[in-house]
Parts: sequence; structure tokens; C-alpha cells
Amino acid sequence: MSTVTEKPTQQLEEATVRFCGDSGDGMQLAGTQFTNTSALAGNDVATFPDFPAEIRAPRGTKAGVSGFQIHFSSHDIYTPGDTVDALVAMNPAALITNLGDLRDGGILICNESAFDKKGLAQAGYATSPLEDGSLEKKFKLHKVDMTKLTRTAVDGLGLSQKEADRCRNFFAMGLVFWLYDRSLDPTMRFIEDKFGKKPEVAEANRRALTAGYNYGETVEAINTQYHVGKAELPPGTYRNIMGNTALAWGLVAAAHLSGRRLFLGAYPITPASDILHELAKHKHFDVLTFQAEDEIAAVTATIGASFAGEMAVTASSGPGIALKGEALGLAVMTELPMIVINVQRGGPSTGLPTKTEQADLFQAMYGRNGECPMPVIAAASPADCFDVAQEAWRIAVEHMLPVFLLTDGYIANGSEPWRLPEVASLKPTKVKYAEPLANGDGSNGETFLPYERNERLSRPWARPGTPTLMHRVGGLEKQDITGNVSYDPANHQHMIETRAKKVELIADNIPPQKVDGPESGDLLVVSWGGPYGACATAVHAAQAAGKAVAHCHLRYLNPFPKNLEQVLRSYKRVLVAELNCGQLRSILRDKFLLDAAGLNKVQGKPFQVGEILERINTELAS
Amino acid sequence: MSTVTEKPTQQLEEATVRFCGDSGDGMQLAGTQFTNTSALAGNDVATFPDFPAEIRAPRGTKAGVSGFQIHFSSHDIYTPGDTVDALVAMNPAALITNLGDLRDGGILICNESAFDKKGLAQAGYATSPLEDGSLEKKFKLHKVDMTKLTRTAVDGLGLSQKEADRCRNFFAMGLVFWLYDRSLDPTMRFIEDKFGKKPEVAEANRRALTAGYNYGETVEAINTQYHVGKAELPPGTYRNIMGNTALAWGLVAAAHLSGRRLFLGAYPITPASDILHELAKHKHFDVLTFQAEDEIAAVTATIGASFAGEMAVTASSGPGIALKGEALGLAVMTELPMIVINVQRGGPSTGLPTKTEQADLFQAMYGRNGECPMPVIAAASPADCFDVAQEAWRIAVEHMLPVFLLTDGYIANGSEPWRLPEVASLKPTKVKYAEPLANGDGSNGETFLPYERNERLSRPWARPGTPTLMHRVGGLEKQDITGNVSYDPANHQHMIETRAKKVELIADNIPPQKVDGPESGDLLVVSWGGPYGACATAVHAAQAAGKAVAHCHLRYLNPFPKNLEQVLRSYKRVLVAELNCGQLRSILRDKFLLDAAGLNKVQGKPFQVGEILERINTELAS
Amino acid sequence: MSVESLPVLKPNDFASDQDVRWCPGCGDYAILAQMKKVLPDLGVPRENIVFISGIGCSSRFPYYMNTYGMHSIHGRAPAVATGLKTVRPDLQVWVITGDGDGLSIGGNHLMHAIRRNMDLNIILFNNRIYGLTKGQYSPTSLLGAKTKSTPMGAIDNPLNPLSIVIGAEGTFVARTIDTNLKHMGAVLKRAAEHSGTSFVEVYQNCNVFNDGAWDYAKDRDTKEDTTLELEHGKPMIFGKNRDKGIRLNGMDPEVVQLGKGITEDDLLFHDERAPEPSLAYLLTRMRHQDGFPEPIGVFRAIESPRYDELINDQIEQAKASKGPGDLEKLFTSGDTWVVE
Amino acid sequence: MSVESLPVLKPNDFASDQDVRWCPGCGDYAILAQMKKVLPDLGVPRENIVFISGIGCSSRFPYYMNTYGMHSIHGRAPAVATGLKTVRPDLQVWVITGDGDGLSIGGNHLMHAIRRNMDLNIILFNNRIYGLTKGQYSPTSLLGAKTKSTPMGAIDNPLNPLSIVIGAEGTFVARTIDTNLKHMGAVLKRAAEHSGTSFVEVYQNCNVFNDGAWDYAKDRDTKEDTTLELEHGKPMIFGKNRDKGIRLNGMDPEVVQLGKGITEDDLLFHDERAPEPSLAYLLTRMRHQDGFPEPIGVFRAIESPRYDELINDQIEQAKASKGPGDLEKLFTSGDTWVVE
Ligand SMILES: Cc1ncc(C[n+]2csc(CCOP(=O)(O)OP(=O)(O)O)c2C)c(N)n1
Ligand SMILES: Cc1ncc(C[n+]2csc(CCOP(=O)(O)OP(=O)(O)O)c2C)c(N)n1
Ligand code: SF4
Ligand code: SF4
Ligand SMILES: [Mg+2]
Ligand SMILES: [Mg+2]
Repeated sequence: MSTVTEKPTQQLEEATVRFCGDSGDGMQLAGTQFTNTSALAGNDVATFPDFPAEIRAPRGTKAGVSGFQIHFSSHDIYTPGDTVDALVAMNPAALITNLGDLRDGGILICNESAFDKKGLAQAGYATSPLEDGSLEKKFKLHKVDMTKLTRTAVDGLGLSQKEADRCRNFFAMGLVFWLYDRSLDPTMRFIEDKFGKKPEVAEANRRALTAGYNYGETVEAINTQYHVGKAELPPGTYRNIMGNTALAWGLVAAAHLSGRRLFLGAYPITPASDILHELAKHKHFDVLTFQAEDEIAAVTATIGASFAGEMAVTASSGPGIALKGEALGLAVMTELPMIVINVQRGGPSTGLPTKTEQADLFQAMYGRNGECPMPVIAAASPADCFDVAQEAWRIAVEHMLPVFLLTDGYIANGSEPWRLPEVASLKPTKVKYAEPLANGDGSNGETFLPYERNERLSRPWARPGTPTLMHRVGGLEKQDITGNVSYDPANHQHMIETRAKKVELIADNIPPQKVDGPESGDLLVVSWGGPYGACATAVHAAQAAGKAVAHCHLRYLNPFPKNLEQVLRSYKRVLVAELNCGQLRSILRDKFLLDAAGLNKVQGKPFQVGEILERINTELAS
Repeated sequence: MSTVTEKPTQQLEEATVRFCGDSGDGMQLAGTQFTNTSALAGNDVATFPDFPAEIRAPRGTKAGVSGFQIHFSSHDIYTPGDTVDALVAMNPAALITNLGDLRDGGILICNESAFDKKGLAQAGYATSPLEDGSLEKKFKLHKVDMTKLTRTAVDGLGLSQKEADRCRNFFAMGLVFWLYDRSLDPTMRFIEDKFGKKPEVAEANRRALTAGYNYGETVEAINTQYHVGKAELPPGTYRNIMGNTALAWGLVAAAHLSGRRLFLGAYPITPASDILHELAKHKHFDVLTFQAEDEIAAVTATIGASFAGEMAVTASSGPGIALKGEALGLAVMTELPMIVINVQRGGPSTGLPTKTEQADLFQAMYGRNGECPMPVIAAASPADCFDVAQEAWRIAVEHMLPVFLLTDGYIANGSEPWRLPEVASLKPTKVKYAEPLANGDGSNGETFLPYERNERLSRPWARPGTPTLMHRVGGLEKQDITGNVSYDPANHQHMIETRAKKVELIADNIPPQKVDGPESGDLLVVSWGGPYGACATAVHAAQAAGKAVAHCHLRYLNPFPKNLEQVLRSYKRVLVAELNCGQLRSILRDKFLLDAAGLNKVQGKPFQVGEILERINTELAS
Repeated sequence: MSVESLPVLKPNDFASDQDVRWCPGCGDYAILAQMKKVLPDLGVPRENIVFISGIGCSSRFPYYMNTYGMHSIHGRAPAVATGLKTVRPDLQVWVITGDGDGLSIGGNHLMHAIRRNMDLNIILFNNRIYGLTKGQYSPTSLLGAKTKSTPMGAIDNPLNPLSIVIGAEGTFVARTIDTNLKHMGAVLKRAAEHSGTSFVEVYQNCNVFNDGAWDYAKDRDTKEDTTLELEHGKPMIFGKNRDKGIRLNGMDPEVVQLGKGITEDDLLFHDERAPEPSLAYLLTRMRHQDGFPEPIGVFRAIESPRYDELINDQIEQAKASKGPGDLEKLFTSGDTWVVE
Repeated sequence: MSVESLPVLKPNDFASDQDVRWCPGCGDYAILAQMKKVLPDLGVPRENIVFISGIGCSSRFPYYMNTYGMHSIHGRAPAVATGLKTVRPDLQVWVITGDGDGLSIGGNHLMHAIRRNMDLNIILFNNRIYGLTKGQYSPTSLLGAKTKSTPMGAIDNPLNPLSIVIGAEGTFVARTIDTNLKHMGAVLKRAAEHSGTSFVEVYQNCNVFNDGAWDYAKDRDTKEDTTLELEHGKPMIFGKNRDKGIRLNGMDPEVVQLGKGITEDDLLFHDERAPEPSLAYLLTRMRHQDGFPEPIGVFRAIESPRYDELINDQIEQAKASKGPGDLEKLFTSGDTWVVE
């Protein structure tokens, strides 16, 4: 659809929109549609869906509010935005919990019909904020009776009132689409795909969408349309992708390119479950998803699949990873390649299941009995998950060990445009199994040595079914080279050192640490995982303001890149920003005796750019 | 029995004896009897039992060798001794695996009859070391045909040959008892207690014991008797006690003095099982031991018992603790008092189940999802377990949280004399439950606030059954004060900080760190747990040699005593000695940015005094 | 407060101050309401009641009860309850669990709780789906079930909760349905009154992720043909016209039409007190297929020693034989010596 | 190597180079010996066989077999085997476990392995004790058992391994005895040949910590009266003089004397292929008490779909309907846009 509007269009560099309403109001869908449409329009985008607790709260309550924020821009962006330019609130509870993030002068669209007595009471409003004039003072308020308008739009299709009301989110979308000069086409296609089998529902949604759009076009109160132009992205084909999807696809690609089956052992847990859901769709890639009875079965089945010679992965979140600790010791002892994914969420214990946090780094590093080192890598953004998944597999195979891969709820559920890689440009990880012995099986004196090591100290991967390589592994200390059980004190010391050294040697097989900014200066901001985008944006801003600040984002957390110490020591101060109480900072202090400062936050929320920028400025001022 | 011997008696300050033989040879019993007798004779003693792997190896093999070392002395001692003065080897496998620890010129007693072709072959001897003259050169060798002598001694009692041979260890004991001028009385009493119901077995053991003793007295080749005089111990009544027993008794005492039932939730695992076995014997103390279906059930039942208002404890070793990680998060979140005991063993994974190690400190500190701090304390020696158990309970109750208590296989199975405390001198930990509300249950507006805090930030313990205090706890983030589920970002931050602060505040409630030695100087040796004795002995030796060295042994690992940093900074160098790859050292480096050096060993064995002394000397020389 | 003055409680006295947060229409509401109705009748003061749950929609239950309670971790509620009841046999302990919580991650704790036969009341809300995590299949989901984690259909044979419980020799085993309020109330009451572990499976509708799973057993028109209400000592008759019965043919149950020469006496009579669990087991095998009805009500109810009683008996025995614990005695037991 | 040239293997070809380390006299030796005897007959090359175990004396088993193997962690062997068999249905997978490993810590994995019915052969060495940790009671220890952890006697009702497995609807369920070599060999062979999860309980003597636990069923003088050898399609006859039988009285089995008007035809006939597991369940309830014999042999053996086959079928179906995986296609699925 292309409309010619009579109203003036204002060009913007970027904008941030948030849809919020009850969990039942379809805000996630609205957000996703707006995101895709903006991406298709050529913007750079970043999103932040914010769910309520896993369980549905009673309709209209604050606990039930669900939000979806989209930041879209004509230049590179890395975060979903600190504040919001336009807020759509479907009910009073959504308004009261989200209003604080709307910038002064921002656009506020409220679904007027939801501001009835009951709705206001549930939100804790004594009087209606739509009526007392308070909102108009600060914002461009638009009261829209979406319920009535939607019902009118779908009239005659034979829908029940409940069904009609379910189309309200399409009305809201249509209105915002008009406001930001977006095409309805992608959403129309989506409606056809999704509701094609229920023609009256499809038609109702189409009508509601169009009605919303036309409302914007028509109603006088809304007097400006905005337009955010295309971003200059590197040429290529793009799609919008969520972190968990990118992770799943990265795993699929790695397995496919290695010519291996992909086994996922998983037990559902928020926010990791979508990896299981996504992989379950790709059986034609020889992907076998096993929903285990618990996390322990998930990880031990993964160990079994790795022993079997296939690509094996387990994925969970903090509490589930806690249950895997004992089995990961077995994985370390048997020196089998596999990937252990932790999509981190708010802890401790059950904590805040739907919120983001980075407080499981210690667990990944130290959460096992005995000296039990594992490599740890972390994804920086939704699209980065695709690359990191493949990198985890490369390290696992080339070094024959289990690899921890950390993401978090923010990355997992957030999305960004992803430039599709050329399949031919992806680097396959070659799997080399041990070869059968010429005179094997002891009869001619030649025996298979399952713990013989190469220059990386990695041992052979002997696939069951290969004649002459029959061997046994297990969790008791192994004699080096032969792999037999050994209680020998010197061997134990040797093996403890070997397993540690094996992890250290990965440092020879990863790129050196880069920084974004000057190679030395007043301040280095260090980050890992989800805060990447906020830190990058803040550091860019500080640099633009002429500050000698650089950004060092770590993908490799164990081992660190070889040049990391030198990088850290090139700045007067080091600030480690993480969504925990300073776990990476502790590790850096221990390793390098470096007096790094910490910017820490544990609120179940990502960093805001402003928070980081402010801290950069205080660090520089002090 | 008191005998007058014709042979000369040499007075010694101290001596170290080791019995070794096949697992079936009763060496642990021999060692225990010798220990008790020496303790009763007024010596200070320290022991080191060294078991083979859990499962019995074939008779006569090296894998099946079991040993028990006793160090006894007329002065204070802290370790079982680095080298051995007298070694009893019941077979060739025992000889070959233990000979290396016998000092030059030491006494070597071998059971000649076991050195037959089969026995020699199993040990890997081409020729008999008893025949080739090699042993006589370095040691005082006594070849004794114990099998024959024992059989003769018990002849006529109607025992089968197998039964007769089972008395050999008593013969060996008798001989060593003579050698070190020990009374047979305690062992005679033991025989009566243990075998009283089988009179012919009791008589056989008595005869074998006496025969061994008389053999020493009579045989010319053994020409000197040794005597180690009484140690000057503080006055009091003493007994010899093993670490696991002392721990169990400490728990019993704590519960009894608090007037609470004691609940132990445990699943058997080496080397922690004896805590379960010991506590199961004390039901008349209102001790309820629950052998759970697994470690997860053990710890969650413990949480249930704590919620119920009783003293609750769970005990395991590394792999079992790994399984408890998730539940400990719940314990932290619910802020309930309980004790989590880890009797550490060789890791990672199943590792070396019967060997000692200290590599689970990181697991205790960090092995959970989210920011999940727990206090950690560790016992220094077998008898110290008694005190530490009570201290753990005191901290748990006074601060309302789960407390980690670390010991290790070395402490758990080792033994030392323990001066019985006056019961009246033991300090009871007072349990104060929340009181029912006067106008409770909301009807009069007064409601119970389960997360209201006192000056220690600890919350009330409301015992089910108390009217008006009905409340719910759980693993989701709690609103402070009310304890309701809360997803509020600021509250989450506040609670994360509160839980951390709560642990930190324990530092106000523990004694300041002391050092043994000068208050400042060239070197501070830092230790925790089992290495206490070896470090103390080595530091004393260095001090005696005029070195400015002190010893700082930590009982409190989280939080540290408030003065620790100042203590550490009072020495030019700090050396942290631990049986792992440097876990405490890492924590100290992180906390204090202190360049502490590490003396580390992971061989499944305790430190030798010599190893530490040598390192002290290199540190001072460099 | 003396016993006489105990106030008579009403269902609402058992409501906590927390908003109930299940999806509108969820079957959990009915179970909650029924529980609040049953508890006042049992005469146990609120402060002596504890609800322990794991994680799942169902496991939010304790928050809504004005009793002591713990919303523990996934699958572990039976174990938490075991520790609690061991040290405090005076409390009435309920365990609330789901088909995932109780049979997937928590299956082993359930099985061991059952064999120990402590006096716990375990209520499993079976909605054949993972509700809280938004729609993956559960161990009770049917073969072929298309869910988020099984887009091509589930391929593991579902567990039958009652078969498992009978396999572990449960002493009180029952089934009821969320919408059958009277029946549910009666079953919950009997579960509470049973001495030993009571296990109750409740057919519960998750209208969001697995709507209609139990419609056949709930629908007015069909339920009398698809379910069989077990009554102790009574012949097994069902059907809208109460004209169908269950007869035993060797070891195989069969559905027969009453009349035409078949009388009630030919039918299988329910015996919930049969010492051996074989009949109860056979009843758990009857599923709504091939014309069979699914039994609801009490499958089994026998008396058997309880772990919580036995362990406390051992304590008393030990005290009787050794005298109450005395630290002085403990310390000086065995060999001691005196240094002066 | 072509199939024809496959060498004929001998038991000793299945011995690894590791010393066997059980206590002299342990029942585990006989099981090991019998396994080595059975495997050559199955014609599966050694390299296609995998033994997975947990932790326990019994779980050292894989070290002694010259096949692929893993001595995993306590209780998890069925789960390890599940991952292995899912991706590699071509391998023959054995799971070796103990009464503690398989029924205490590992009970849930066992139950779920059974319900999935993958083609695994699970052998549970039941010695009614924890051997490796030196003598604590296990879930199969009898009530009153005095062990290191139960000095006043065990108070939890033991689990009956076969009842549990039937509760989870095991498709192949059998029992044999360590000293009954021929019987054990036959049972192991049938277990291997069964398509689906085979579960075999072996009565195994731990002569160090629980000596004589099964003497009644092993003793030459008594074993014919205390055990009943099940044979498909045959009447249930036992006793030294083969003059006693099992008859069904309603749902209750009873021991009858043959002759005196009672003929074989009156007896219960064994039907291992009965689709419903109720008979098999009833047989698991027969314990050596009140004159009853304990059944040994195959209780149940039915065909049922296997998880390992079904999951791989879904893979093939997906390939057939979507074509084999194509990354290009994957990346471009859904909405994309081009930046030039
Ligand atoms: C250790 C752990 N693993 C996984 C989860 C995620 N989780 C929460 S509830 C649940 C399943 C709930 O299913 P069910 O027990 O059937 O309860 P329902 O929601 O259907 O009532 C899962 C997998 C968790 N909270 N903890
Ligand atoms: C996580 C964990 N918990 C506990 C143990 C200790 N453990 C090893 S084997 C075993 C029980 C063995 O009993 P069973 O399975 O019956 O085997 P058996 O030795 O009798 O053959 C236990 C408790 C362990 N190794 N790992
Ligand atoms: S998801 Fe299902 S089970 Fe959970 S509250 Fe909603 S309707 Fe009930
Ligand atoms: S302890 Fe028992 S089960 Fe273990 S090897 Fe010895 S006899 Fe066998
Ligand atoms: Mg459910
Ligand atoms: Mg056993």
C-alpha cells in the first residue's frame, strides 16, 4: 500500500517506539511486525521485548503488562534505545508502568476505552490521567478509542466481541505504521500466512490494520508524520533475527558444514526454550532434538551423543546449568567435544525467569567440583549468536573438550538485522575421527591409545563402530595416553595440569583482542555479552565528545586472548561494565592484579546508554 | 600387661610407624589400635589412613594396598609425619608401594611368607627383595614368617586356615607394640568388646597379639626397644578422635545445646558417608538421619527441615555437592539456616574418591547460578571439626542463612587426641523463633513480615505451627520485608545487595585473624583446611631456624576476618599453600590485589612438612 | 488458645492476600477453590498446614493459601516435604505438583515419597502440557501430540501417573477432575484423612496451551460413558443409563451390557482395600478407548507403616534403651585417658 | 571387511586388558563371564557394541569388556545411552546398573528410558545393598535391614524393580540369578534380541556387605520351591517334584497342589506377549513368602514403537517433505531485504 498523505512529514535520524499492554493484547506481535517492517524499509533496528513473569497475570494488572520496544534508525545502532519517542499504551496498567521511559515531548497513544473504572483501579490510578490534564503537559497525548474503532471496522464479519477485540493490536499497529510512514505490505503478507486458514479472522485483522492507518491519516489531532530513512548498511541480503534463532541456526550451520548430525539434549526453561523449539523445526538437517526428563538427563545424553561421534549440544539457563555441574565434570574428564549453552536470566535460584542478567559467569568458570577448567565464550548481540555458535563448535572439536557458550535473555529475545552470509564463505570445522589401527586390537601388539595427545594436547575422537578402537572412558582419573583408570599421584598432578594447559592453549587458536577506539588513553571500557551494544554506543558518544576512551568487548572469557593484559595496561583506567556484581572484574583482578573498576547493575534489565556514558564521564573527571 | 624386657630401651622424642598390606589384611584396624594405645600412653598422635580405591582390588595387587600411618610424640605434633621410622609390610605389593617413605636406617618388618612367587609377581618383583640383600643395606630388615607363627599361635582353637590367617594383623600389632613399648591392654579390651560373642575368634586374636609381642621380646635379631614418653598436653580427659566423628559430635552437641532436633539429609558418598553412619547411631539425641534417594533430595529435604524450624544439615563430597547447587540457591533465597558439609576428595568428576584434595573452594564460593553468596568456613584438623560444626550452626542461626563447611578426606579419616570439653563450657546457640502476633493474621491490620530484618539483616524464623505467622517462601525474587514475589527492578538490586551484605556482616561476628609467629616479617604462610598441621610444623621449624616467618591459618573463608588484609600486608611475601591449583590464592588476589605466591599440589595426598619448609626457604632466599 | 475456642474457619480464611495469577479459565482455579472449601472441614488449624510445591503454573498454588508454604524448585517438592514431615510429624503437609514437575524432573522423588509412605498429600495437576514454560509436551502428553517442542508429534509413550504410583505401591491412589467439584472435594478430603502418602491425579485443563485435553471426561454428554466412578464394595457400573459394567475375563477387563443375562453380580466389584495392588493396577490401565471408561475416585486405600512414624518411633526406642542424649556420656564413651 | 569374513569370536575376545577388580566371590564375576559367553552368539562385531554404566561395583563392568564403553556418573547411564542410541541407532547399547545406581539416584532416568522404549539392554545387578560405598542400605533392601546407615533397621518399604518397570510399561521385563548360568545366558540373549528397551534384574550376591541375600533362590535344596521359571504359553508349575502350581482366584494368585482334582489346565498360563501388562504386574508381586515362589525368566516381551526408530523416521520424513537441509534456503526463509 502506498498512500499519499496531506500531512507534513518530518525526517528523523532515528526513533524509538514502544508498544505496551496486557499480555493478552498481542504487543509482542505488534512489536515484531513493526520491527520487520522497519528492517524491510532499510533501517537499522534493535529491539527489546519485555515479558511479564512466565505465568499470565490477571488481565489489566500491572503484573500482566507486556512490552516491546523498537529502535530504528538511518545509521548504525546497537541498542533498543534508552528512552522512547512514541509510546502506545493499551491500558492504564501499561501506561503507569511504562510512562517513565517516554521522553518529554514524546508521543503518547492511549487506548481510551480501557481507561474505565476497573482498569484505572487495577493500575492504582485514583482518577483517569487521560482526564486530569497531567499528561498533555509533558507529552503529545492522543486518546484513541481503539476498542470501539476496531469493533466498527470488523463489523459484519460475524466475529464475537471477544474475537473482534483481539484485532485491536492491528489497529494500534496501523496507526503507528502511519505515524512512521511504514508500509502495510509485510504485515498484510503476515496476516495471510498466519490466518489464511481462517478467512474471517484474516479479513478482520486486515481491516483493523487499515482502519488504524486511516485513522492516523484522517484525524486532525495527529498532525505530523515522521520518516526515518534507510541506513547505510553493507550491501547484501538482510533479515531480522532474534538471538535464540541465530544461535540455533549457527548450530545447524556448524553441524551441516561438519557433515555431522546435530543432537540437542535440552529441558525447557525460560529463556532458553526457544533454542529447542527452533531446532525441532529443522529435522531435515539431521537435527535430533531430545526433550529430556530433566537437565541432568539432557547433559548426560549430550555426552552420550558426543561419545557416539556426533555434534552434541545442551542448552539451558542458570538453574538448569546448576544441575549439569556434576556431568560437566564427566565431560571434562572424558575430553569429548560438545557445547553447553547458558541463556542467562535473573538469579539466584528461580530468581527473575523472564529477565536478563549476566551473573552466571562464575558458575561457568568455577561451578564444578575439583579443578575442572572449561573454555567460556559469549555472544555480543542477537546476530553474533550465529557466529559464536560456530566458533564454539570449532574450539570444541579442535581442542576436544566441552565449551561453555553464554548468552542472556536480552540477546536471546532481542533482534537485529542480520546480513545473510554466503554459505560458501562459512568455514566448516573439519571432524577427524581416529583411524582404525592397521594391526589393531592388541593381537599384533598395536593398541589404541585414547588419551594420546597432539600438539594441542587434544586426544583422538574414536567413533564407536570403528574396528580396533574399542576403548572405555569414564569419570575416574585417567592415566595419560592409555586412558586407563589411574590412582597414581604424579599422574593425577600431570592430568590436572594437562587439562588446564589444554584450555590455555586455545589462546593460540583465537584472534587477538581488538579495541574500538584509540590504542591507549584515559579509559578502557570492558564488556562481555549483552552490554556490548550499550557500551559501544556510549563509548562512541564519548569519543565524539573528544574523550580518550576505547571499548574492549570480550568474546573469549576463558582463556583470554593472549594480548589482553597488554591491552588493559594501555589505559589509565579500566571500567568493567556487566549486569552482575562484578564477576569478570574479579577474574581480571585475580589474573592481572589490575585495579579495574566496575559498573554493575542487577535489575533484570539491560544497561542504558546513558548510564554508561555518565559513568565514563565520572571516571574521566575523577 | 606389663613386661620387663631384657633388651635395651632407647628413648625417642617421636616416631612414625606405618602398617601396610592388602585391603583384606586389617591394616586400618592395626593402625587404629596402635593409635589409641599410643594416645592412652600419653603421646600426642596424628594419623593418616590411606585406602585404596573404593572397590576391592584382587588380593596381593598394588591396587589393593591399604596403609595406616601413625605419628606419635612426646611433644605437640600436627601431622602424621613425612617419612616413616618403622614400616610393617604384609606383602610384596605393600612393600614396593610404601618403601619409598621409609627413612634410611628405618625398621622394616616384612611378612616373609607372603613373598612367594605369586606375591612377588603381582608386585612386579623379578626376584625377592628379601633375598637379594638390597634391603639390608639401607634398612633394619626383619623377615618374619607371620603366617606360620600366627597359625601356630592359634592352633588348637578349631579355626579354619583362613580364619587363622585373619589374625595375622594382631601378630603384627603385637610385634610393633613390643617394639615401641606399648601396653597390650587397650587392644585386649577391644578384642573382648568386638569379638566377645565369638569366643574362639577372640581367643585367637589375643593369642596372635601376645605371640607377636613375645616374638619381639624373644627374637635376638630385634635388639632394641624404643620408648616415646608422654607429651605435655594441657590437663584434661582425652580421647582419640577422627574428623568425621568429631564433626558428627559437634553437630549433635550444637543441636542438643540449642534444644533442637538434628536432621541430616544425606546420600552416601566417600569420604562423607561416615558422618551419616555416625549420626545414625545417636537417635537418642533426637537425631534424625535421612538417607535420601540422591543428593538433590538430601539437600531439599534439609531445606524442608529447616523451614520446619529444626537444625538441618546436609553432607556430601564434591560430585554430590555439584548436584546440590540449584537447591542451595533456594536456601539462599529463602534465607533459612542450615549447614552444607563438603568432605572434599580428589576431583574433577568422580576423580580419586578415596584421596584428599581441596579443590572445591571455588565450587563453595561460586558454584551456583546468579549472585548467590554463602558463608564458607573450614576445619583445620580432625578435632577442630567438633568446634567448626558448632561454629557453622552459630553463624547459620545468628545470620539466618545456609553455611558451607569444608573439610577433606585427610581430616575426615585422620585422627588426633581430643581433649574432652566440659559440657558446661560449650556455648549454646540460642534459637529464637518469631513470636505470634498479638493481633495477627491481618484481621487487625497486623501482618507477619517474613523478610523484615534486624541489625544483622537477618530475617525472622517462623516455625510452622505458630498461629498468625503463616507465610510463603520460595525461589522467585522476594520483595524485601513482605517476602512477596517481586519483579521490581530496584527491589531486585536491593535484595542482591542485601544478601551480599548479610554475608559480609558476619565479619563483625567472628574473631579477628591471628597469626602464629611474628606480626610482621619476611614471609607469611597462609593455609586453610587440612594443610594446617604441615604448615604449622614447617613454619615452626623455619622459626626455630631463625627465619622471620609466620603462619596464618584461615578458618573463615567467606567473609574473611576484617583484619585479614592488614595481616597479609604486614609481610614482605605471602605464600598460600593449598591442595589445589591456587583457589584461595585467586580469591586473595582478587580481593586485595595482593601478589601472593602459591604452593600447590594435586596428587591426592596431603602436604609433607618438608615440601613446605623447602618452599619457605626458597621464598626467603629469592 | 484452647481447643474449644478454635474458631470455625471459612473457605475464605484460607485465602492469602496475594492476587491469583493464572490465565482466566484455567482449571487451577477450581482446584484452589475446592481446596479452600475442604480444609475448614478437616479441623486442622491453618498454622498447622503446610503447602509445598515445585515449579509450574500449578506450583504457584501455595502463594494463594493462607497457610505455611514453600514454592520450592522444579521437581523437588516431595523431597522438601519429606524433610519437613520427618522432623515435624505434627504438621499436615500437602504437595502440589504438575505433570512435568512431578513426573518429568521430579519423577524419582515422587516414586521414593510413595514408597516411604509418609503422611503427605500429593496432588498432581495433570494438564498434559508444560504450562508455565508455554507449551512443550509433558510426560503425560499423548503420542503424536504437536507442541512447541514436538512440531512433528511426540514420540515417547506417555507415563500413566497412577500406574507409576501403583508400581511403587502407593497406599492411597485416586483420580478426580477439575470441573467435577463435588467429586474433587470428596477425594481431597479422603486424601487428607488417609494416614500415609495420598496421591491424587487431577485432570486439569490448560485452556491456553492444551485446551480440551479432558473434554471427553468432562463433557456433560459423554462423561458418564467415558468415566467410571469407583466405589468401594460396589460393582463397576457406568454409562448414562447405568447399564454398562466391567467384567473380568481372566486377567482382562471387558465392557459388558447389563441385562441380557448379565447381572451386577457378574461384574467386577471394587475393592480399594485389597492388600495386593494388582486390581488397582489393572484399573489404572483402563483408558478411554475401545469403549472403556476411565475410572475416577479412589483406586486404592490401604493402611501401611509410615516412614515419619517409624523414624520417630526409632528415636523413642533409642531414648528408652539408651536414655535421652547426654553429651558427657557421648564424649567419654570408648577409650579415654587423663592428663594431669 | 566383508560380512562373510567376520571372524568367529570367543568369549575371551570380549575381555579387555584390565584386571577385574571385584571382591573374590562377588556375584558380578558370573555375570561378566556369562555376558562374554553370550555376545559371540549374537554376531555383532565388538566395535558395534557399547556398554554404559553409572557408578557402583557393578558399574565397573564396562572396563572389563573389549567393546566401546563409558563408566559415567552415578545414576545417569540410561540417559547417556539415550543420547548415544538416538544419534547412532546402528549400535548395540547395553546399560549396566545397580540397585542404588538404577533405582535410587537414577530411578527417574530408568523410568523414562523404559517409557521411551529405545533399543537398549538394561541389566540391573540387584544385591540389595550399596557395595561400592561399603554397605549402606539400598532401595531394594528389606524392611528392617541393619546396615551402616540403618543401625536400627531400614524403615522404607523396598522398591520392587520389576513392578516399577511394569508401572512404566516396560516392553521386555525379565529376572535371572547370578549363579544360574544357563538361565542367565538365555535371558541375556533374549534381552539383546528384543527390539525395544529390555530390562533384566539379576539377583546378585554381594558376599562382603550383604552375603546370602538371595540364598533362598539359589540354594540347591530350596530353589525349586522358591522360584518359578516362567515359560511363555506354559502353565505355572514349580517345586522340586513339579507338583505345585499357581492358580488365579479372581485377581489373586494362589499356590495349589497338583493332583487331587487340580490339573495343569486349572493353572495360570504364562503369556509374556499379553498386550496389557496386568498379568506381568501381578507376577512381579509374587515374592518368596506364604509359600509363593518368585518368578524368574521373561515376564513380558511385546513389540512396541521405539523412540530411536521414531525420531529417525521423523528425520527421514522431514527430509522427504522438505528436501535435505539447505543452508541457503534456511537463511532466506521468511522476510528478507536487499541492501545494495
Ligand atoms: C531446574 C529447572 N528446569 C526447568 C525449569 C522451567 N520450568 C518451569 S515449570 C516447568 C514445567 C511445568 O510443567 P508442569 O509441571 O506440568 O506444570 P504446569 O505449568 O503445566 O502447571 C519447567 C520446565 C525450571 N524452573 N527449573
Ligand atoms: C553423585 C554421587 N553420589 C554418590 C556417589 C557414591 N556412590 C558410588 S556407588 C554408590 C551406590 C552403589 O550402589 P549400587 O548401585 O547398588 O551398586 P553396587 O556397588 O551395589 O554394585 C554410591 C552411593 C557417587 N559416586 N556419586
Ligand atoms: S498456561 Fe495453562 S496451566 Fe498455566 S495458568 Fe494458563 S491455562 Fe493454567
Ligand atoms: S563390595 Fe560386594 S558387590 Fe562390591 S565387589 Fe565386593 S562383593 Fe561385589
Ligand atoms: Mg502441566
Ligand atoms: Mg547394589
